[in-house]
Amino acid sequence: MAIIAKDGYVDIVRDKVENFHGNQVVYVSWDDHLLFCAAQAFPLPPQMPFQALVSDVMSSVFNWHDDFEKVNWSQVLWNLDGEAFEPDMAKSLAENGVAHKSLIRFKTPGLTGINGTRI
Amino acid sequence: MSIEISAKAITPIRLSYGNLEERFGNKRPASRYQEAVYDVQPTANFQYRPLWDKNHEIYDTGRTAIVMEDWYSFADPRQYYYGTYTIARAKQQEVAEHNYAFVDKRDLLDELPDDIKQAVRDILVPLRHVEWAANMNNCQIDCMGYGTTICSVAMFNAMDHLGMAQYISRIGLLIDGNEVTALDAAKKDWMDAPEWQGLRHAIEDMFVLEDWFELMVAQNFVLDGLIFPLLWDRFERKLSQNGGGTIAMLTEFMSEWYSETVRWTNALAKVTAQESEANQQLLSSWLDKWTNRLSEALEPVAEKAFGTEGAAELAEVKQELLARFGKQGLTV
Amino acid sequence: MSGKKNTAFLIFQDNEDARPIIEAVEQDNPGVNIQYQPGMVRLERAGSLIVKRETVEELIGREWDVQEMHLVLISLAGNVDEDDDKFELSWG
Amino acid sequence: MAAKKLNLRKRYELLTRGMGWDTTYQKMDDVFPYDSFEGIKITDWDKWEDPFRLTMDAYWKFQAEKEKKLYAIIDSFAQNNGQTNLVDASYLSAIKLFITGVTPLEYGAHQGFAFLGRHFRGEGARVACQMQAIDELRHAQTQIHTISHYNKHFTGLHDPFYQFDRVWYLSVPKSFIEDAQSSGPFEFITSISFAFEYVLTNMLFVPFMSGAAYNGDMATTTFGFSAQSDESRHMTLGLEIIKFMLEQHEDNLPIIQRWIDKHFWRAYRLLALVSAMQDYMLTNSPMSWKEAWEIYFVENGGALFEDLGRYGLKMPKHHELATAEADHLSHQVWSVFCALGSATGFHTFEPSDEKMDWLSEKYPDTFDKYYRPRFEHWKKQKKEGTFKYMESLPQLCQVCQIPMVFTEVQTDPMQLSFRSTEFKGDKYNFCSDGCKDIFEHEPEKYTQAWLPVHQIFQGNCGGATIPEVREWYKFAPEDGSDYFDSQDYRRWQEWHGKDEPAKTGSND
Repeated sequence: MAIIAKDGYVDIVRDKVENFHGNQVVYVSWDDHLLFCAAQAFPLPPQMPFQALVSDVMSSVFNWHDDFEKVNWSQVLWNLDGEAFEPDMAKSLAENGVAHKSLIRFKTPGLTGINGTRI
Repeated sequence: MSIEISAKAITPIRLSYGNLEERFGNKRPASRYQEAVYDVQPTANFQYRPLWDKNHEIYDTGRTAIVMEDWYSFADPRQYYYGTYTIARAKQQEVAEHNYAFVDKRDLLDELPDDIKQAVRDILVPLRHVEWAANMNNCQIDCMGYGTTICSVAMFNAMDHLGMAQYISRIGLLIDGNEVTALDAAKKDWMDAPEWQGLRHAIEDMFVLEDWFELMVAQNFVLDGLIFPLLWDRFERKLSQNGGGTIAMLTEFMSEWYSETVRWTNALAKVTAQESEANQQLLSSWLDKWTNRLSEALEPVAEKAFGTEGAAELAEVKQELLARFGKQGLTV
Repeated sequence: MSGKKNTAFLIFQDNEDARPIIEAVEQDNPGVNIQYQPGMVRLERAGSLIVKRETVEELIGREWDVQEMHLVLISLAGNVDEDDDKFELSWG
Repeated sequence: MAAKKLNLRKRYELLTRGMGWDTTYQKMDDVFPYDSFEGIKITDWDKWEDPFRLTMDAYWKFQAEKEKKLYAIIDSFAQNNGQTNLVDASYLSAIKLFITGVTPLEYGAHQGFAFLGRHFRGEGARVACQMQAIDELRHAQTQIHTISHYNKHFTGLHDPFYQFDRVWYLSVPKSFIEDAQSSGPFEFITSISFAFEYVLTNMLFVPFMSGAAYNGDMATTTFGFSAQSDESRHMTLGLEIIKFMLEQHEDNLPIIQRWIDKHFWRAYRLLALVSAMQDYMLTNSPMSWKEAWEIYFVENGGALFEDLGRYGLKMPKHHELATAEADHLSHQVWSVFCALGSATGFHTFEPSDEKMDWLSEKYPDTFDKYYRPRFEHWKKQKKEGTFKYMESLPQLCQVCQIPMVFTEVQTDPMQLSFRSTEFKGDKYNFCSDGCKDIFEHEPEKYTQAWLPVHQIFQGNCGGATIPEVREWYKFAPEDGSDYFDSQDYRRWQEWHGKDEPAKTGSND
């Protein structure tokens, strides 16, 4: 249903990907680690290899939590926009299907936060 | 020892809010007026376009053709914020209340000569509709305008006009022993009597003006600038001279209000015209347009009020108005 | 709908001006529950609450305009019915 | 001739109605161009019942009296350095959030009600809205004046209006009020007068202001309760307008129900900030957020909607979730501020031991289990000197703009709540079904959202790092971060003749 406005309405998309200077927004959230109160947001080039996301971007932020250095990356369970997925580390974000404003969640079996509290 | 430390420690870390330090320096505390009005209105990063006006932001400098580098160039010479405003009006209303009660208690209006009573019914009571319109127009200026120094003045002005519309209504009730006959007759005149139609037509045209600053000129500069001197001053004096002095007790609020209002309309005209040649020309053209339109519309009212003297009285009032705005830098 | 009546309430500032109003409410509303909290006084009663001009006037020994109540009123719940003689709150 | 006496009702009617007229030189639809596009059908504006009957003379009289009292207290508060009588200077964080986040809402409400005061076709409704418009101006100005003295002695209060237009967490209140202001007049009044004022505003102005009294802040208590004395008129207006619209035409019901659903959720999300003020920023809280929610929403709101049931109106959608969240809300919000404490304009701090015990008592099902460990972790890190603030930015909800910190409280309180949708090829993310519903009904509106995190990424906020953005926000170096490392804390200690403060002085 069209929006109800007096004389038509505007078509403004404030966060079009073109507005991010070659980047796209990617959100990353670590399950069972609520010390990170929310998913973290990053402006990243879509050509960035997934491996760089993990080693450069995520490590610089999620190392805030002591569990981070214990992560066994081969066991990590990934979820992209609500679906389980297997990222190809060598391929780019775009090639992995990570779109503008996509949400990547990762779960680290065996690591469940401070004293197992999921924090 | 600890007392000494405390006394020393309780020096302020700053004297004013940051925006006021930027505007007025940090040497002394800002006034309550300055705190209350400067930079309060949002100016940036609006979230959503109005569903009722997709072409503008919620607050938008583009709703008038007047251009100001700083919309806070204007300051109210009365320095009204809500507190000072209501306290000032409360004092005036206390006097008014006393006068209305006095007139009511002694049935003073009953004792007026019939022709005076009729003149009040014919000329003053219909003005409640003019005041009501002034209330609407100032609300429009407030909600469409830009900058809190201007918008808050419009808000206070709107409420003043509502108050005056209510005072006039009370005169209408008092004159007929709390019966609504005078109010009903005045409404009928306002809607149908030929002498009011030019004014009503002009006011209805003001209701649909798109530029809020033009409405400011038409309503607060021109219409008030004609009506108040002509009817709340000159006509009221005429009534007094003919045995209607009691009426002056009931209209004191209006004459006091107007002499106060002139101060801020002058200041606003001056600062806006000074800003640029373009503003000066625009203001002058609006002043010209609305002075002609509204003085023409008031001709039959002036004639009804003053008889053959009407045209001359109106012409004088018009000249005073133009001279006043001429002094503020408008071309007249 | 159950027979239980919903709670109407009035909250006043805890000051001198509110005292006679609170007292009047106490007199005119059997079963009213009065709670003192920091800075405020909450009056609640099932179904309705009324403030009567006459009672307040008796308590303060002068004329009292019902609208003066607004000077000290903080909050309320219920449908409002206000006239020259009373201010009443009720749930239908 | 003895004049007949007019009662309040009749007198008010004569002094309010009949002054307007049906225009003939211009079409009524051109004079009142905004009150029909929303689809609300009004068949007879004269049926409008004036909820309160103040003529201007009475208004001036009563309001001036309130103002005189209020300013006398503000003056004496300043002269006597009343700020030194607070329970603790950490309490000021609440006032910092108040003036930057709430005071600008009052001004927005002022503009909105002035718009209604001009553009509703009914005379009685216009006058009621105008009175509220000028009241809202009052509230903004009295708040500025009261807090002015605090600004002279504490950090983080110096540029509230500039910051309101820019700061990441202030886009929550900004987007809330601008959502209402950009709506048509009937939706605006449903949002502000009913959903916000009637249903929810008690939560802010009653227990929070009582809390201010409890913490020795007489100035705030005074302006709060003084403002609230207008608020009871406003609440009554809110209820009357809803009843009026529902009585006018049956077709109005679904529109109003949808607006109530929307604006209840919108206002409730805004109040998430208030929950943190109530439970964490008040040094001593006389009542928890959850208790306030039970009394003022569950009980009082329940009574209200039961009463409105005769018109077919139902409790707002998702109210069960809001009630379930009452056990979690303040903790989740305060956690994100503590984690991002270097990006706030007020001080954050972990709750003291006494406060944690109070929270355990008030939130027996949730605090110890879910929230205490994170505060204790940060406290321990601070003690050991290993604590760092987060430097990355959180994901924001497209509608409420709060960092997406809310969890699936009804199923798994440790699982963040994620919702998303697509519109014209772009993804949009939400914290809740409530916010998602709002987007999906009017996507064209919410695609415009000025989301602070995205704006930083777009390069519109002074730079890419937190220090650069702080500078653009006009946050001074001494604003924000941990209270116990702050200038406010040091001055507070000096005022009270205490020794050089400990580095991290929170008890443990």
